[in-house]
Amino acid sequence: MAGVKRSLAVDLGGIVLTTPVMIAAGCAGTGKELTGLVELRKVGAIVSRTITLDPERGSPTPRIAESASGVVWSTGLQNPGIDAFVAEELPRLARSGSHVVVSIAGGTLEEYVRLTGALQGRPEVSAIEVHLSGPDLELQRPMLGAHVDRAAEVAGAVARMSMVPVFAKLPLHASDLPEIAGAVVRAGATGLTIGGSPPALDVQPERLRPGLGGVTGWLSGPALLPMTLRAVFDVSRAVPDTPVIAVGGIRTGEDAVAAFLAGAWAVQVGTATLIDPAAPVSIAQGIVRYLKAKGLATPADVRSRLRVPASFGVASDAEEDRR
Amino acid sequence: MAGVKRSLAVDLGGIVLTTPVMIAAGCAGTGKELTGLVELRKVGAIVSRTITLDPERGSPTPRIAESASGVVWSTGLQNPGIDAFVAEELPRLARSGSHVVVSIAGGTLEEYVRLTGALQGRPEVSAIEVHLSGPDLELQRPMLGAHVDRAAEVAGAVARMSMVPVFAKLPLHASDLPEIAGAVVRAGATGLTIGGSPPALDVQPERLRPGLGGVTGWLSGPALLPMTLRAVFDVSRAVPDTPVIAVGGIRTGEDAVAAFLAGAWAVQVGTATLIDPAAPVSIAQGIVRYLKAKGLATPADVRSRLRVPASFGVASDAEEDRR
Amino acid sequence: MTRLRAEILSTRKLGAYHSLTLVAPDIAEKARPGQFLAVKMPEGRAFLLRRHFAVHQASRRGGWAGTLEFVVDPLGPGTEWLMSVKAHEFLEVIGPLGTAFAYPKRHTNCLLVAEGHGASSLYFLAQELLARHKRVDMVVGAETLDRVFKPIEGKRLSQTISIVTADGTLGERGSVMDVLPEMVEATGTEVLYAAAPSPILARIAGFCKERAIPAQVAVEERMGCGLGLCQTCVVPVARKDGSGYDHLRSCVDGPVFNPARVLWDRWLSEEPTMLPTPPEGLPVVRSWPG
Amino acid sequence: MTRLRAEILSTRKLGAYHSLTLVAPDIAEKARPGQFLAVKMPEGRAFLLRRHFAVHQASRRGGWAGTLEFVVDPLGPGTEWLMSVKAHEFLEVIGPLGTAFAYPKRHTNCLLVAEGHGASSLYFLAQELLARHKRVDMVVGAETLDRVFKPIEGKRLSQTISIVTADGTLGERGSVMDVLPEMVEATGTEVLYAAAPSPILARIAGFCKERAIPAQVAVEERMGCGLGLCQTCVVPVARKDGSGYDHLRSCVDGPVFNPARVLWDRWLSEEPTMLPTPPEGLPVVRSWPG
Ligand SMILES: Cc1cc2nc3c(=O)[nH]c(=O)nc-3n(C[C@H](O)[C@H](O)[C@H](O)COP(=O)(O)OP(=O)(O)OC[C@H]3O[C@@H](n4cnc5c(N)ncnc54)[C@H](O)[C@@H]3O)c2cc1C
Ligand SMILES: Cc1cc2nc3c(=O)[nH]c(=O)nc-3n(C[C@H](O)[C@H](O)[C@H](O)COP(=O)(O)OP(=O)(O)OC[C@H]3O[C@@H](n4cnc5c(N)ncnc54)[C@H](O)[C@@H]3O)c2cc1C
Ligand SMILES: Cc1cc2nc3c(=O)[nH]c(=O)nc-3n(C[C@H](O)[C@H](O)[C@H](O)COP(=O)(O)O)c2cc1C
Ligand SMILES: Cc1cc2nc3c(=O)[nH]c(=O)nc-3n(C[C@H](O)[C@H](O)[C@H](O)COP(=O)(O)O)c2cc1C
Ligand code: FES
Ligand code: FES
Repeated sequence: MAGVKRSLAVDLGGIVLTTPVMIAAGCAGTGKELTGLVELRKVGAIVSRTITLDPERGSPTPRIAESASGVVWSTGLQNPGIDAFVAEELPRLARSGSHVVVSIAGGTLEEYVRLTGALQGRPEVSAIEVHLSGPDLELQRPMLGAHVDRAAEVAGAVARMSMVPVFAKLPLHASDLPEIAGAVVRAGATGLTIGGSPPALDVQPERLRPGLGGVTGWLSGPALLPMTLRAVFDVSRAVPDTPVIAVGGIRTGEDAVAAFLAGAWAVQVGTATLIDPAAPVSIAQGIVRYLKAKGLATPADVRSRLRVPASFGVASDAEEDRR
Repeated sequence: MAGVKRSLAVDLGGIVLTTPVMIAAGCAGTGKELTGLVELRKVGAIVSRTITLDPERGSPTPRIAESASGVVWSTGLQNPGIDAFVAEELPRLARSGSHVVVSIAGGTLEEYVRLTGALQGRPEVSAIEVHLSGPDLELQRPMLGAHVDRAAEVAGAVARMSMVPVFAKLPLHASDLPEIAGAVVRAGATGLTIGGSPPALDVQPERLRPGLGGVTGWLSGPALLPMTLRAVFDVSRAVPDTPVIAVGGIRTGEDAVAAFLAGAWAVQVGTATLIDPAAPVSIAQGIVRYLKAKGLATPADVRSRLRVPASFGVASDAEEDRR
Repeated sequence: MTRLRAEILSTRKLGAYHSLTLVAPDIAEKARPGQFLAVKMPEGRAFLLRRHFAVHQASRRGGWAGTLEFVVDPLGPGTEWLMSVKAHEFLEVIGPLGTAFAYPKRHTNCLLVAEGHGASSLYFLAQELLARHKRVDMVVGAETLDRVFKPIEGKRLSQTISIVTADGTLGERGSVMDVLPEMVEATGTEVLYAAAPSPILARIAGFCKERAIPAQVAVEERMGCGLGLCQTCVVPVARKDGSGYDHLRSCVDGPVFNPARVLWDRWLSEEPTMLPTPPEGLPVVRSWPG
Repeated sequence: MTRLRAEILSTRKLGAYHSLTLVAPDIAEKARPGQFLAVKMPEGRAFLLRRHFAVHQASRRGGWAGTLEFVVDPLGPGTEWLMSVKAHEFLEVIGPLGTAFAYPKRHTNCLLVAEGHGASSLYFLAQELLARHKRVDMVVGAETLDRVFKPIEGKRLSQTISIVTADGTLGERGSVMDVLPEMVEATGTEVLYAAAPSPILARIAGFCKERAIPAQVAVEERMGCGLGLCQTCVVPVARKDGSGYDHLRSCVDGPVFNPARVLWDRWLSEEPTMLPTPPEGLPVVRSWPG
């Protein structure tokens, strides 16, 4: 096992994870639930559910429905608010023995700043993940993180205040993703989590109703993997040498390796953890099997090593080749 | 059958389809292939493969790979160019007995204009679908249709020149989709096709290579359905009374009805047609079964009838409800 | 709570239902009435999430020691798949999960009210109550004959039983609510237990409140995990201090709840109260539903 | 071309392969060597596309009249599922699809070169050639013993046969290319037919060009439909007028091609020539790969 840990360790701009497999935001419970179901010290890091300034009671039920190889969900970011979180949940999460990444979301710049302040100097916090898929109440836009300047402004403010690494979780489906990624990193973010689930809707024709009590939701699960790999591929080439964490549809060691090849430094696992709480560990074991089979030492040996031609992304003979 | 046709007919701002089920662009061959496999006169319309000004030889192979409940593909829009298309393929398509919608794509505004010109006065053309997911060579942007003004400029130019209805096929994953939709319709587009496949990447860890010869591709298939329904839902509420055609993951009559409930006037079927060329007809039959069971006369009776509360989209007691 | 690969010992058709018996000593040892199992679905399918089933029988002693039985009510792809699995195949299950029914200390007269597959967990409860020398009476309802769960066993387990079907194919025609009052009178009910679809539970809750009968109900809300990880399975429950209510996870804080504290109207109102991305023009308000 | 639900008459293990025989008169009637079938995958799985298999046997007369046989080489989920289907279950198939091998008019001496499951279609071809009084010789290759397809039948169908395995477990150790020259000499080959993985076909093509031996090869490229609808299965083929090349659909214009006209290097070069969205800074060029 020691060998495994040695070979899988990854440094994400400051925090060193024993394995590059984390549990995604909102899929790890509140600290106690996973005990006995998975060896948490073998999990690279746990991302907390997303925390807001005030308590959020969240969406009505049903909060989850199934789609082809995916789930449509909306919890409405149910959480106790930052103060109760820091007082009760954070210490519990830390006891798991794994790194704790705290996910935060605000509706205004000020809220993000105050959330970061509330986490300052808390030894249990290994890193902060900035949730940017929610509405922008100041600029009255449906998705704050979909806009280059705004995403950079918010992530930058959090990064400047934070003593720990800051990862911006960018919406997977933002049209200008590589551009947003570049701006966010220039603004000071340590790295990027690619990415937040795309908006979705489940409809139940029989009842003429939405499948979720909150009507709309987000898409998660294996259905997303090709979009995740593509977003990671584009982003990692736009901001080389920046830690990129892939999330969206990762279920097996092979999926994780695919993400590394596309440019990811680590992966997060959400839906797969809900289905099999031991998934983060078996995924890590799958990565080890792959590295062994290929005679490689660490995930970094495959990172961004997807074999594409030198000509790639350069005009070259494309014009000639058309007809 | 007459009854079926009567009940399923839909008027998309000028063209009347006998059924609201069309075959999506690039999934209907070149005119001959479907004969014997499906009764084409029972298919609402056939969208051609996307046609460019000059011949496109397209991507290297492999051009398709599978993902969880989806396919990742890239044909590079292989096509013979508009002149050869109009001379040979268009008449063949028209002989199918179904409406022919011609899909066009350009890299510059001028190309779109010239493509539209080449189709003017051709009786075989029932409508034009404007592919907007390609790169913008003038403004040097990776995706022309992802930008409000540009999408509107191009779609508007085509609409002004065209004698037949014009449908703008907007990228499913564009962050500002409802805004783009509004602008495109104001610019003169008859309706919208929601939407173009999102960018994707297939990776084969074993070979350390992309699954596609062209490296990157697009995601299609059932995996997309919840994103499609959501995009249709948002767009149809942004531009009420505008014909919206849903495409992305539709495979059954139930899926089609779900799209109608979300706001679609008609649906297109791509991947499902590749798997079962009779799918467009069995989907139409499934819609009829649903309408019968619910005692409804036409798909319009369920259009945008998803049961959501009156309060929906209004501030109401949301603030109160949070804690 | 244990996660294990359990061999299927036997499968049985019970009217419209299907019962599966697993070899799962670690779970059987701990399982109590009201608790449930999370059953993994097969690989390579288009549906992913575990399916959840109340424990119908957990044998600790005798010939069946170490076995665990649950009952499947066919509904969609997951339950249909479970109808097709055969003896000696294996299922990946986690359990026992959630809260169990509490046994009465002072009281003796217990009325168990079940609709449809809800009877599965209540028959298990009946055994445990009888073992504790309580009086057990039952109301068992269903739409029709073949959905009345094991009527013979129901009779065996109860002092008196009232069976009702919506179409009158077995017992009286009607719903459990029609016979509830007279059964309560007749049996001198001191404590009521119920497992049924939530709209019926809501009416039972109202009834118990009126009559001031202490009660416990087992709810079913859609679950993403069943393990307390995802907060999708919540039920609105009033705070003890009356300062409002919380969305409690029915997989860890339930599925057994005190019906008096559940905000039934809020939970079951089909009026969504969250706000989606508004159409152009409308104000963007605080909400996180995507 | 017909689409039908065909009953599986029998399944057979053939070394590493699996053979399925269907009752499909309409297809069997028309199918010719080189053509293939598109087999639908089951509902509810995470994989969607039809899988494609060369016709191994299409019986028009005798006791087996109306039956159709194809051979499955296990590779991934689809072929694994096909290894599990049983007699009397049904498959949804479309066929016969694509172009067939043309029979020589003037020439008599035919050499059939197969690697792995490629032999499946060539044995069918051999029968048809023999029925036309042609001389049939064979080269059959595989990695190892159990992947040599039906060696006995190969011997029965050919005047002379040369079997080669990469590990020497059957016949000579080596590849089909090692024995090709001497077989051509020994048998006075006038026409060559081949079905093998494309890298081997590329080398065979070079060999035939050198020796000016007319040849036909059956290729396998990934297919979205197999019906000519989607343009995913293309192969670069030189135009007759020499003005360049076209991407021809191997499902309708193939799978049987004249190897002299296929641009093997361009087809098989693992260097992608299309351009993805460039990283920031790089110019956006004309390309539609997403
Ligand atoms: C605590 C608990 C105990 C249960 N006990 C039993 C039992 O003993 N016997 C039995 O037959 N069923 C029981 N159910 C309901 C059972 O879990 C669902 O009927 C089953 O998951 C349906 O899956 P499906 O694929 O067949 O149907 P689908 O409708 O395709 O399921 C789709 C999704 O919705 C969820 N879902 C659907 N219906 C329900 C429901 N009523 N409650 C919760 N989730 C649902 C499924 O888990 C799945 O995630 C219980 C549910 C819960 C929460
Ligand atoms: C014209 C033609 C004839 C064929 N004849 C035979 C035959 O007689 N016997 C046999 O065993 N196989 C044959 N194949 C290959 C067979 O279709 C694939 O091995 C099979 O589809 C793999 O599916 P899978 O799910 O097991 O593997 P996967 O790798 O999971 O398949 C994933 C996807 O890739 C495609 N694919 C994978 N390998 C190939 C391949 N070599 N060629 C084309 N598509 C591929 C699959 O169809 C599927 O869409 C033929 C292929 C073609 C195109
Ligand atoms: C039930 C559920 C709850 C989630 N809650 C959150 C959350 O609170 N904050 C967040 O940023 N992401 C949340 N996510 C998204 C996941 O973190 C992850 O980005 C997404 O599910 C895609 O990964 P997956 O395919 O591995 O699930 C949630 C996902 C699910 C399924
Ligand atoms: C093989 C293939 C080729 C396609 N070619 C085109 C095309 O030329 N132009 C276009 O606008 N869309 C094209 N599409 C996208 C489809 O038109 C459709 O938008 C997409 O596949 C989603 O629908 P589906 O899930 O029903 O397949 C293609 C899709 C596939 C699978
Ligand atoms: S189902 Fe996941 S927390 Fe209850
Ligand atoms: S596989 Fe679709 S055109 Fe050949």
